[in-house]
Formats: sequence, structure tokens, C-alpha cells
Amino acid sequence: MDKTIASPAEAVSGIADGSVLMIGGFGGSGSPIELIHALIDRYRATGSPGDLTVVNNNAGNGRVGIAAMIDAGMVRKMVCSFPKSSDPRAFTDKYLAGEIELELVPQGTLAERIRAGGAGIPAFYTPTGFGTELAEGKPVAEFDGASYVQERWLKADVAIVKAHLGDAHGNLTYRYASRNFNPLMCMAAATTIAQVSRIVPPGDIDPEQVVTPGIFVDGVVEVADPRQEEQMIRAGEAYA
Amino acid sequence: MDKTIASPAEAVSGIADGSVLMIGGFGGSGSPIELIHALIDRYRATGSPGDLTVVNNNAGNGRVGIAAMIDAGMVRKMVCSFPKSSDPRAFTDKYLAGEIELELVPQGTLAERIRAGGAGIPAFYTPTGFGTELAEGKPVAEFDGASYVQERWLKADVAIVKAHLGDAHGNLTYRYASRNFNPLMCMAAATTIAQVSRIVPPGDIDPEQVVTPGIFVDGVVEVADPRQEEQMIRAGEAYA
Amino acid sequence: MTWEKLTNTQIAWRAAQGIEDGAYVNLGIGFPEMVARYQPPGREAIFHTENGVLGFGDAPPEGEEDWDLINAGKKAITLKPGASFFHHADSFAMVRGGHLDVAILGALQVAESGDLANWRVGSKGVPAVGGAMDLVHGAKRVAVVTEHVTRDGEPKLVERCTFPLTGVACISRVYTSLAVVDIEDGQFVLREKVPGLSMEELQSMTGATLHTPGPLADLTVPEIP
Amino acid sequence: MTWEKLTNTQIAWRAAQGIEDGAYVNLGIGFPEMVARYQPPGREAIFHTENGVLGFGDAPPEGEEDWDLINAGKKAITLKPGASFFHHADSFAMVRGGHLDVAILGALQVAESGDLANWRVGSKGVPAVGGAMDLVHGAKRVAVVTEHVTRDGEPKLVERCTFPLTGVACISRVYTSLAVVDIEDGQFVLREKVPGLSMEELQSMTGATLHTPGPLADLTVPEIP
Repeated sequence: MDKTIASPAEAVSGIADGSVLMIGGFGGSGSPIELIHALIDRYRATGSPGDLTVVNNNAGNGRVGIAAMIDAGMVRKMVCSFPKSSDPRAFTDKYLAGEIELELVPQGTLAERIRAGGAGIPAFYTPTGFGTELAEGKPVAEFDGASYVQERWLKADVAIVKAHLGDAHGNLTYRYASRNFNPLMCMAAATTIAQVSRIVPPGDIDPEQVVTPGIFVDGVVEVADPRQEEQMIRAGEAYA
Repeated sequence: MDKTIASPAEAVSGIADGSVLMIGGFGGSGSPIELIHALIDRYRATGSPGDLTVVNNNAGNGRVGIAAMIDAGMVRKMVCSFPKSSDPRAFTDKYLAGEIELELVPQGTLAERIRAGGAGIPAFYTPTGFGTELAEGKPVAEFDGASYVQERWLKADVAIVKAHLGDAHGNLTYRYASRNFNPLMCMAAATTIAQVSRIVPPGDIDPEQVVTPGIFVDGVVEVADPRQEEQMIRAGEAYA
Repeated sequence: MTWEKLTNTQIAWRAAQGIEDGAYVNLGIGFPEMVARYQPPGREAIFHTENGVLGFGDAPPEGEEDWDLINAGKKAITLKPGASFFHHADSFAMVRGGHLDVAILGALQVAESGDLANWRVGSKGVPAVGGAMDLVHGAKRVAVVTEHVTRDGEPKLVERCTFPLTGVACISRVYTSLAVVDIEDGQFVLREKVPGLSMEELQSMTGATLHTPGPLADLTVPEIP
Repeated sequence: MTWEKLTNTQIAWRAAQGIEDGAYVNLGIGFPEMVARYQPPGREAIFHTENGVLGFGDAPPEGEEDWDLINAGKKAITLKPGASFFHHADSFAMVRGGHLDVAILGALQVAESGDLANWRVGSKGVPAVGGAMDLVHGAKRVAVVTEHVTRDGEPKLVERCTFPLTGVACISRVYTSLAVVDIEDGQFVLREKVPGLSMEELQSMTGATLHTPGPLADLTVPEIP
């Protein structure tokens, strides 16, 4: 069992045009910047993968990461809860020009839909959004006298996530609050690729401290000193 | 913030007649034996709490733990997936005599219903049990061409669980596979009491290694050398 | 008689007095975050942030930020002893599952029914909702901190929200720059108003009837620099 | 011609040959657990148990059990490098969410539709289902290991299950003491039968039509002590 992959470029080489792509992270925390940029490199070199639906809590910031994907024209649609940031130009410009679609989902519902996708639960009821425009057209039901909205699972063709330690079985740990959506997306995608700061031998991660068990992960690539999106944005960097 | 409680007797003193009581563990692994036995002591001394509905994967083994609760006559109903064990007399005798009710739930559905109770999800759909007698009378629905059963959340008045380390905030870790249903039950009960092998100062459990965050726990009681149910059964012990 | 409206820091101070020792609390991004600064002496609330941290503390000194340790507003935070990390589904299980004691949010409008509008003014621009629609469900008490009227003098406490809703019948208390108002049985119930402000004046700045079935107190807060 | 039926260990051996290197596998309690012993050289499957362990190994020597480290059958186990622990909801997310490659279960009856009955004979006694109803959904392949007929000689491969169902249309392959049978489009498709056993004899011990659209091989297994 060896799920290690030699490079970010190789790790993202199988992502197809038109894919639904989950990208971990909340803002810059837990964002797999090097995998995203490898995907942009591939798109610039080959024109593929394009026409992507990207699932992420946000819709990019500044001119790096997901924002750079949007700038590059690879993204057809965003599924997110908060498509705003300190520098939201990439998404905002395309959205106002009608060049990108948006499916806006409340943050907790987004998390739960992804978890449901990973857990084989095709639909569930939540109080969130009941009576609001984000529930329009969705089935509603009453349980024990309260009203709820039916929400559907969310699955992806591929998830790319950022973790801290990883092993050849795909077991992962995360650093601080960079956990966020990453463990859920690992569960909900047909193929999951994780960039990790360090690959360790199987057994080095205490079985009680594994956050994402390897069964949810297909490939692990080491990026020893990952860039942090927030720092890149503060430094005014652009991935162009 | 100090959720520590001095003794098992004090920890179980607030459980009322007729309560829905979740008890953690899978067989003997993760079973809060000392809290259960403190509850039996209280029932023998005061006649309360009786008429309990107990949620646990199993229905007791031998003459200790949940089996001893059943023997003592405190349990009106069991909600479980597998009411059999190496020595299932306590439940079997009462069940065949019509003296105890049984709600039989597939194990994964039991886990998911408890998680849903803790997560504010009143109902969800699962493929499990579709077309079987355990789904009789439940709503069914089709999603993407497949058939699913609607299941409801499961909540409790009180959960008693067994953990390994705990702190005054209620943060918990578990030992090996004794995790099982315990973290879910902590979420799903109005009041959760954990017995732990050791109480440590807040901050001693690495925030990344907390399995149950303290928000789900109301009381923590130290039982320094907890008994293990399986060993008690092999030794032929009875709590009578 | 003259009266003075509360500053945002004073509203935050007043809201902080309503939080019990040991309460689990989520504060909305921006203005509501200020509530954390004014915990009364001897009380310690545990703060939750949607992105998976319980028990966080103040911002670190500038230059010492770790951008893997942020709150829902994407500001750098620190940890207190007893903190924990968890993923987003567990984080919103805490929210939706009724485990938070208090959530305090900002508002565009609050209706006497308890409806809240706080995420969108109209149909223009880029819509963004974040965790607001989840937070209004589940917390045992959901309160609002807000100016009493808009910059243009329009009431923010109204009979019916005209902006898109965040949630239906979800708010139980409103701390404004002029008053403390509870929502009970579909009515605004006035609990406190700033000294010197008459009922008539306050009612004229409020878009629905203020009821006073019980005692009415002065809304007095300390000077906060 | 004479023929010999397979022993349980031989059925387990045959089922083990169908598990790829690196597969995630759940083995039902009892007879199916034996499959783990016969992984072909050079292949390593990762075993999952419902109570929250991935990557467990053999039983420890007697006397060295740790009863916090058990499998779904409540037998003591050991861990292999790369193991992990998780709670029951995550464990069944692995099951229901389609993350297991193979689940292998025992059977009372298997119908040509793929229906499985394996949890209850009738309406008497104490019913117990455990994780069986979950395991038949989600794993990419769900196989059965079983005697071909009951002790009384009744077929276990049938047109329609008469015992209470565990799951509908969930089984894709059956390893019996006499044959390997796939279930495709609501039909039993015979792949292998023990040497010397005629089609007629096998059919007479089977409760529904065995189809042979493709090549038919001898079901040969080594002697296992």
C-alpha cells in the first residue's frame, strides 16, 4: 500500500474537464495552494482541466489560489457560502459579468451536505434557511412541530486538500484550524489527493490521532514548506 | 469552568425515573461500568431511577453493567442493534417473558440517528434496511434512482460514557476502540456525564487530540482504575 | 431632557452583561466580536468559531500571527487552556444541535416576530451568507446588537422585514444604541431605554409597537474609551 | 464420478483470492472472518471493523488481550502500522458511503435477485441485526460465503428468500462449498464448480436456475489443514 505521489503536477494530472472539484480550506487556512497552482500550470500548458465546478467555503482572495483559477478561466461554477474576501475581485468581476455561476449555500448546510455525500446519506432535513430565499424550491417538512428544509448530499469527482502529516496509507493529521472542510471533502470525493507538509512511515501517526483515516484518501504528495495564502495576499503576490 | 464531580454516586444523582438514557460502549469496550453500578446502587437504595429507556449497541452481558440494570428491573425498554452476547440471559429472559421492550435498529442507523440528534438533523435518508421488516412503516423516498428509508434523530435526557483523559472543561480522549458510540452519545443528550481514568488540567490535552470537545459534556468524574466488563464476565462476576 | 445614544462599544458592553459564566458563545463577524472584550469580572465564556475552534482568545500581537489559527472572520486568534479543534461538520453540529448557549449577531432588520434580516440588502452585487443562517438556529438564545435606526433614520426594529430573511422567528433579544428589547410571543417588549429618552421618542424611531408589560429600567453603561 | 465439497476454510481461501492488493475489506462475524487468514502472498488488504478500527491484525496471544481493542465480534485484535481509530458514525460513513471495496458476509439464503437473508430465521427468539443491514449497502462488492445447502439439504441459493431480508439486490457474488456464482441482472451466473460435480447435480441442489453464459472453470482449492 503506497499512496504517495512524487509531485503536485503528477497529483493533479488526472483531473478531467468538467469535474466537480472540492478544494479544502477556509480562506487561506488549510488551502492546498501548491496543488491549486499545479492545476493552473496544467491548464495554462494544455487548456485542461476547464469547465470546473469548484466547491469551497469561499471564492478566492487576491490573485493566488482559487482566485487565480478563476482569473485563468478554468471555473464555470462556484459552490460556496461566502464568496467575499479581503480582495474578492477575481470572483466578483466574473460574477457581475455573468461569466461564472454561483450556488450559495449556508456554511453549516454546505458542511453537512459534504459530510452526507461522504457518509452515503442522500438527503437530510435542517432548520437552516427555512423561510429564506436560499430554501426556495426545496422540499420542507415538519418534525415535532418545527419546520425544516430538505437538503441533498454533495459529492465530487476529485477533492484536493491540505494536511499536516500523512503516511503511505493516506492517514492524515491537520494543523490547528486548518482542519475545517478538509476531512469532510476527503470523504465526499471519488478521488482525494492530499498535500502534506511531511510524509511519515505508517505507524508514526498514533492511530488515536489520525483525523482522516487512509480509506478516504487516494494520493498523498509532500510539499515540505507549503505557502500560506494569507501571507501571499499580504505580500501582494499574484500567480500569473 | 469546573465540570468535575467528586464521585460516581454524585454523577448519577440527577437521573430521573422514565429517562431516556444513552450508555456508551460496544460490548465491554468503552462501557462506563462504575457509573452504571452507581446507578444500580441508587435504584436499590431509593427505587429510582426506574422505567428507563436505555440506548446501547447491545443489551448487556453476564450479570454486570447493563445486564445487572436489567436484572435489577430498572429498564423498561432497550434501543439497540444486537441484544445478544456471550451470556445474554438478563435481556433474553425478560424479553421472552414480555417484561422488556426492544427497538431493534441496524448498527449504522443507530449511530447515525444518535449523531443526527446531536447535530440538529431531525431526519435523514439511508439505504440501510430498505425492503426489510426493520423499515416497515417508515417513509421511503427515491433519490437518483435508488431507494432509501427515512430515519429520525435519537436524543436522550442523559448520556453516561467512559473516556480516557478528561479535563475540567469536559474535553475527552478515548482509549483504542473504546471510542465507538461514546463521542456520539455525548452530543445527543441534554446532560452528559463522563467517567475518565484521569482528570488533567485544562491545556494538558493537546487541542488537536481532543476527541469530544467540552461543549458536549456536563460532568466529568475520575474513576482511576476502571473495571473492564469483559474481564469481569470472564471472572464470572455478578453485580448483585 | 437630553439623551445620548450608546456607542458600539457600549452596546457590546451591555450585551456582554447578559452572558453567564461558563456559557458557550458564538459572536458574529465584525461588531458582535467586540462583545468578547467586556466579559464581567469573574465570568468566563468559552468562544466558538464556525471554522472549528472552541476556547479561543485574543488576537496575537501583530507579526506573531499563525494563519492556520484564525476565526470565522479570518482574523488571527490565540488559544486558551482547554481549547479544541474540530472539522466543519462537527462545528455546525454544535451550532445546529443546540449546544451553544448564546449567539450574538448584527442585523439589518429585526421584526417583532423574531425574524432576522442580516445578510443581504437587495438583489444586487455578490450575495454571501456564511454561517449566519445556521447560527440563528440552535443556540439557546440568539441576540442582536445594532444601531436602533439606520444612517438615514429608518427603523431597524420593524413589523416585517423587507430585506431577505436570515431566519424566521429566531431572535429573542435586541441590544440597540437606545434600548434593550425582548421578543416574546410576536411582540417587542421593552426592558431598558437610555436615560432621558421618552417612550414617545423611542416609539417614533421604532417600526413596530413597543410593549411594556413589566418593569422598565434605565439603560446605563459606563464610559468606554 | 465423485466430487468433494469444500470445507469452510477452503471456501474462505477461495473468497480471499478475490480480494485485490490494498483493498479495504469488512468481514462479517464468524465464518467470514476466516477469509483474512488466506490473503495471497504479495497482497495486503486493510481490514475494517464496525466498532471503529481500520488496519487491524491477528488476535493477540491468549492472556495478552486488551479488551479496549476488539473487533465487531468482540474478539481481541492487534493493530498493524497505519491503523486508525474513529467513532461509530464515521465507521458507518465508511460503510454506507461506498468506501469499502469488499464486504464478505454469511448467508441463510441468497436470491437470484441479489436479495440476502442472513439475520433471522423466523419471528421467534431475540432478534439481533448488528451491522449486517448497513454492510450490504455501500461496499463496492458484497460477497457471501456459505454452504451450498442447509444441513437438511435445502438450497440456500433460491428464487426468493423466505427468511426476513437483510437487504434487497445487494449481493454480487456467492462463494459456496460447491461453486462460485455471480449475480447479474437478476440471474445466478455459474463461474466455477467443484471438479466431478455435474451441472445436473449442482442444479438439483440450487433453488433457482444456474446460467452459464460464459466460460465455466473448475473450483479447485488447496488442501488446508
